[in-house]
Amino acid sequence: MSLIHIENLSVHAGSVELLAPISLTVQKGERLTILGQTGSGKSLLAQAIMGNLPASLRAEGDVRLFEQRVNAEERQAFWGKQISMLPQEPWNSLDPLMGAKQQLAQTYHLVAGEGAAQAQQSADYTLALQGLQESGHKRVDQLSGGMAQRVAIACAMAGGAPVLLADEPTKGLDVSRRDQVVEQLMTQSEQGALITITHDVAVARQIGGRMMVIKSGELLEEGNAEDILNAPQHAFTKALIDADPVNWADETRDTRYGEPLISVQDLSIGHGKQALTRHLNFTLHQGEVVGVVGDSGCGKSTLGDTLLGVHKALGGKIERHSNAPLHQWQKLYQDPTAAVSSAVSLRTLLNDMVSLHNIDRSRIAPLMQQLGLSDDLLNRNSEGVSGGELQRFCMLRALLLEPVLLFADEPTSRLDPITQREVSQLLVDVAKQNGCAVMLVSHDPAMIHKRCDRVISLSQ
Amino acid sequence: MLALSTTQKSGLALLVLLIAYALCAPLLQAGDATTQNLSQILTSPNADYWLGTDHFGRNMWLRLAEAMQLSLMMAALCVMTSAIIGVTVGVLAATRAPWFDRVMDGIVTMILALPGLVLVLIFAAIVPGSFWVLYVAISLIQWIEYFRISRAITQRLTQSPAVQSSKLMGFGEWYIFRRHYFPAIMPQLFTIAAFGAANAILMMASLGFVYVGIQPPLAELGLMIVEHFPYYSDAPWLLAQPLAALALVVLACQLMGRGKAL
Amino acid sequence: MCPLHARKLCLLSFVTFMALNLNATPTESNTVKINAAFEFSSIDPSRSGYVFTRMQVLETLLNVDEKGALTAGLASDWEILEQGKRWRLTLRDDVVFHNDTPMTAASVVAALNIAKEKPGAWQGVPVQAIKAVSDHQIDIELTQAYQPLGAILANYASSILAPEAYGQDNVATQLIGTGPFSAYEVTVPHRLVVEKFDQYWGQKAQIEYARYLTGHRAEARVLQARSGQADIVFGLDPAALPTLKRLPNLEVVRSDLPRTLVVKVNAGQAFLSPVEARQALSYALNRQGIAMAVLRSPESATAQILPPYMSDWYVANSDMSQDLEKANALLAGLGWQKNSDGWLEKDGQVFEIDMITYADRPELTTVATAIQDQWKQVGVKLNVNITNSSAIPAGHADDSLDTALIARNYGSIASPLGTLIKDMGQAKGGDWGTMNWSNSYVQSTLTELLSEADASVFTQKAQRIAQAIYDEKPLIPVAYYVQQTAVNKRLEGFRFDPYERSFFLNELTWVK
Amino acid sequence: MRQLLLKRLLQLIAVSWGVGTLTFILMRSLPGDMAYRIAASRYGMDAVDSRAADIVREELGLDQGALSAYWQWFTDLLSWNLGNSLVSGAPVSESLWHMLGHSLLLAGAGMAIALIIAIPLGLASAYWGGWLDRALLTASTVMRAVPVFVIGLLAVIVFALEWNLFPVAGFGTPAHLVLPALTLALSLAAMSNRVIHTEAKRVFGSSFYEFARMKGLSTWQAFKHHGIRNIAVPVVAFLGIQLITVVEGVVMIESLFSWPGIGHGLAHAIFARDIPLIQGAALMMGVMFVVLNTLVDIACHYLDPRGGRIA
Repeated sequence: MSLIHIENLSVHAGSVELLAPISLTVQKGERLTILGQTGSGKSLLAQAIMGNLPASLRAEGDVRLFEQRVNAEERQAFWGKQISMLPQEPWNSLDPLMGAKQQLAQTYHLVAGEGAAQAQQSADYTLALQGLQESGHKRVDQLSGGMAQRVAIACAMAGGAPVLLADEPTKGLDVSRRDQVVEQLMTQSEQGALITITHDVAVARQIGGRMMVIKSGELLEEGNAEDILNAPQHAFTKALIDADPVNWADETRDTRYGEPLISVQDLSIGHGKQALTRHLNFTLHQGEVVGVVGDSGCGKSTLGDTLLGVHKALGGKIERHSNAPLHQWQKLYQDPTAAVSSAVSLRTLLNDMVSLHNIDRSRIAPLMQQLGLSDDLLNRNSEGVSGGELQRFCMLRALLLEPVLLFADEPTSRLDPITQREVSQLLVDVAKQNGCAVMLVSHDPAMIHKRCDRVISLSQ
Repeated sequence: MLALSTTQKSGLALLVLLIAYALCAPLLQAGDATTQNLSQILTSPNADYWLGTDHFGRNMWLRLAEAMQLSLMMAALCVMTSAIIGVTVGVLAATRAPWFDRVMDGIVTMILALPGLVLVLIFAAIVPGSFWVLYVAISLIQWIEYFRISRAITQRLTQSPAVQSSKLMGFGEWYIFRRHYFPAIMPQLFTIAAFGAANAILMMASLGFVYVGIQPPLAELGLMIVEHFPYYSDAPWLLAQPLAALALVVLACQLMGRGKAL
Repeated sequence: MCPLHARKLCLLSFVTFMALNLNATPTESNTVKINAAFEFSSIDPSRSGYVFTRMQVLETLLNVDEKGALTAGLASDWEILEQGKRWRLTLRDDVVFHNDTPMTAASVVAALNIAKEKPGAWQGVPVQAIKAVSDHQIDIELTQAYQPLGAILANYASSILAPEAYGQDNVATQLIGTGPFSAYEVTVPHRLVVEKFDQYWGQKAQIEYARYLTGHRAEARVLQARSGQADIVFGLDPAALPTLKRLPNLEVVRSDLPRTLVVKVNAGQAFLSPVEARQALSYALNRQGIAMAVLRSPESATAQILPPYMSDWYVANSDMSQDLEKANALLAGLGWQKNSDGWLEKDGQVFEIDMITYADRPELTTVATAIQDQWKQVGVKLNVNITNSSAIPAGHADDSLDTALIARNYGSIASPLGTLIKDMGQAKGGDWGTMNWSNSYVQSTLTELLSEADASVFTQKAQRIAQAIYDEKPLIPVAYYVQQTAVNKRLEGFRFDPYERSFFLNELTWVK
Repeated sequence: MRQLLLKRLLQLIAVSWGVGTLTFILMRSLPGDMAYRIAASRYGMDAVDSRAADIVREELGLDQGALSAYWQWFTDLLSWNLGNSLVSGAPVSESLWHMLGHSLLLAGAGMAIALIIAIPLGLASAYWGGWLDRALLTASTVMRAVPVFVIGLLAVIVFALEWNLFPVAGFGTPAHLVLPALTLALSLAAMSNRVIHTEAKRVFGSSFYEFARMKGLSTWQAFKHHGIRNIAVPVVAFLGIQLITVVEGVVMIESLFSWPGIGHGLAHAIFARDIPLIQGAALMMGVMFVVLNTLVDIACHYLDPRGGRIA
């Protein structure tokens, strides 16, 4: 008996078709993964199935739940009890004023119909299952991304809905957290069915089951997850799979490097009195590319600020062997839109810097050409360009200052996989050519392994 | 420079219309706002008195224009002074030593302790009838609004990557203010300024109502409403004119203040 | 079911309860609601006794009729002995205080001795001693004859309270008087409720209760009258008269007062010291326009400070019409030339003067605004400054005052002589009178009139003083102060006292 | 929580001292001789003259040095004895309590009615929107464009005069409270219903509200458990900010309806130059203002455990 059966379901905004007609069937115990780039209409499909499209959009085609043909309103009766959807940002989908346990118990009580006392017990039990027993009283702002995600999933499942629809469940999570969440999704929906929507190939590989690939509203491929991942037919699917750092080709790099640039003895860094990491010892040489890894919150960014002199070190010594002026120790930021003022065009920002340090204008054109930046792009402001282009503009500004050190703080984590690969490759090559040392920070060990000469791990 | 929403544009249009009336009215009719004609009191609008005459037989067309000029001038002066003071002190409080911030916070709490109107009431009672004391009193109260907003925005921005990267690139304080702080403050500034102008006019009118504001024969909207109130049954249009003028000028300012439909 | 007679019984008790209850507490139907502009800052008669005499709680030994002649009050009659140095008053023997104790000579002497120490009416009265001659007669001995003593005894500052009414240092703390109404509820500074007093010696009141409420804002008082929330409203703003007169439920009573709107001029001030300048300013006034358009009572315009019915002090031929040519001619004669923007100027100085007035009386601000524009026609720049009434005596004391618009009451002490002496008796003039006006004849003659017994000589001297005031214009009169009162038609028998001493509540009756 | 109260207590002390000194300095510098002004309000308009002013001056010791007067005032303040009114002689604190009672009654009634008007309208316009939303927007904009005393004047003309339903001014029966409270309520509701509308729209459109529906809660359940509290937090914070408008409105409305509250008393005291009453009234208003703000802080703290209150 098919839990969900959809025929020619499409989504339209007025006359524009956002999602081409699509049909699918999910049997009991089956898992379906929908893979695609961000913004390719995947979320619209999930909302169309659930029946909670925004007012301005309308869906066509029919949806059968548990063999019953139901329109959008009728489907609301199924919510929580028969079918349940987990939204993209879990930390936004929990009530900011209520404790985690209270929200969970509430769902048991009101949706599953358990008595008040019974609901409290079920909540305690589920939280313990997730290893969150002692953070039951905490509110969303006191939970980490992973913890919030696990609470949200528990809430979604508390209603006892056999079918679970997960929309980008792992977005913004560390690698270790990501595997844990996917594991939980699979165990929770063993008897029912699981439809997962993601752009992360690793997640798709971990879930297995059947898979569909979508690009800008079009269904490209459909079939068994194993077959598609190992032998993708469509070019786009292939590019998507190759973008996963694990599949990046190993290039040979000249790992030569020059004189020592900056060395650190028994350094401890942190904010105020609370040290995040202690006893750091390393020496960075000119033109060397060093990776920095560690769990989120272990002080990766603080290390950069301390090295660049923005923060004071809590202990230990930093020694600079080069007397390059202050503006030659540069930093690349995780979110380029926050690092560039949107008040004026990029050209004005560039001219500001050129006139401040009277940089030789002839060096701009070759560098822009190498970074793949077109001239008319400079006429727009920071909000008028894509994330990748803006990051490359930041690199242009930094390199024009002939930096000796470039501290890149997760420069590509906000970009989609394909651009991620191009930008990280570009960063390393251009830095090497200009003899500039790079410290690359990332939470993705695979990417660090592929790009860096050596790795420093910040452990607790 | 500033993308104005439709509501803001309609507000601006209304304001321009009112300014035009205030400035051009004296050119269109001879005479001045204070000449009395005791044999022609309370005449309703007719050919030679376009807006009729008040209880002294004074030409309402000119008197309303003069009152409007006074209100608009007060609003403009108050907004400019309080904006300049508020933003400068706000940015300094956020960027300079913490003790400066605490001192300013103390002063602000002191002034906020008493509702603005009471403070202005006392000031106006000291030097009754002087435009400049009113202007100082109202600006003294209104700069706090600008101070708090610009300090909050600047505090948030000082930690932002944009400012940090500008500092790393060696840019100076003034550049950071011009490129980062001011563009962020600007939209909020415009909203507060618009509402500030409206409040300044309302406050001056309220003082006129309590007989503290302006001395005769100067025309002021609030005082006119009080003077014309006894005639509301036999010359309703006389009371309606200052009421409508006051409402329109305040409405225009408030519409300009509202970006999205609040 | 409750038997028939039982039901009749409870119905009867209910009705009696209602009747009893009816006059036990003030209700809408048994209370006259009065609204006026003046607060009473305390119970002490010297401070705001005028409210309590008007509400007929307190009474004085002598009263005054409409013509201003003294009549009997708590004292049945009085005689002046030893050429005015001894006043003997015979007291009524049937007067009872509100605390049911009889009024005796001793209690009257005690009250008067307290009153004469307090500022106000009793100032400057040469009192030797006040003593009880018998249990119904008292004597007031003076060091020298003082003709206005009768008027002072009729003034609210000399009202008679029971000895128990006075607290420590002789400040009254309870309102125990002798009037037809006793104090039922007093809330300083703006609410007083009085109750009918059955043992009153004179005409007993028909109204059970009367409530006095202060309404500061002139337009608020007008609204009270319009909406019927107040039965009698004093001090109506002239601007509202046309509308009030059209209302069916109330009647507007117009009454002349011995109070005049006068411009007090500082004759010592450089621009204003020459007589011609003051005369010019007087000619520049359009008194008819002000009376008709601002005061809404066309016939109240006047060029003299005292009303016609005070014949001794009224000059026969006085011209009050506006004459701009004569005014300009007089000013030009003094060397004033109009400069480019129309103001008079002489050797570099613009003819610019201030006028102080106060907002408590609604008419003053509007009349001042009218004068400002009229003097502008002749080139005089007048700055109107609306502050508190105390600024005028303060300005007089430190000579900083140029002009002031005041509403001077010449009838507060029955005969105007007492007030005239206060206003013009000294060289510097008086707080509310002339200022730095040097006319020795007026000063000396005024004090002589104090002890002038011969009526024809009194009139001849008074006329000369009145003529001097009219010619030299130390005070420029504008108009008589017309008191407009709104009276609800559910009341009958309202009479207005020109000397503002009593509301005559005991003569009021409900319209049946 | 304790830290919050401590900060407010400190503010209370600073306010009392600051307001007191400020009014003291301002009033000493008032033009016109104080003795004359007090004599005028004591002995009536016509009886005031320099002799009466001299008596007042030496009776109240008005010509003692400013500094000694200030020190004497300061010691009185510590013992919460605000001295006697120069005009009526009654102790200031006594008449102030009387006035404060009236002002709080008016402010309380005004705010209560404002909420009764604003909450249903705000929520309804957020939930259904459409023509109701547009109608409310225009009405609120017009109401905010007009000063509070004009609303009062119009209310008087319509209710008191044309329909003769309510008394025009004064106090006593509950009917007297209706018009002033209604005027204050209208001027407050004009602002608060738009704030409630915006906050309700934000909550209805937020993802946690949608997820609550997704979890299986009915519309009513979602609103009851998640809607009300999340809307209440910013609205209560706004009420704190709106207190300024409440107090200013009260001053204007009291002088229009001659309602014997603190605002009316203060305005009147300023004209009579009755310094102790002015200091008492300004002080009482400052204290009332800080206390009301503290109450709002406490309410916000319990509503929003995160403790963050919009400045």
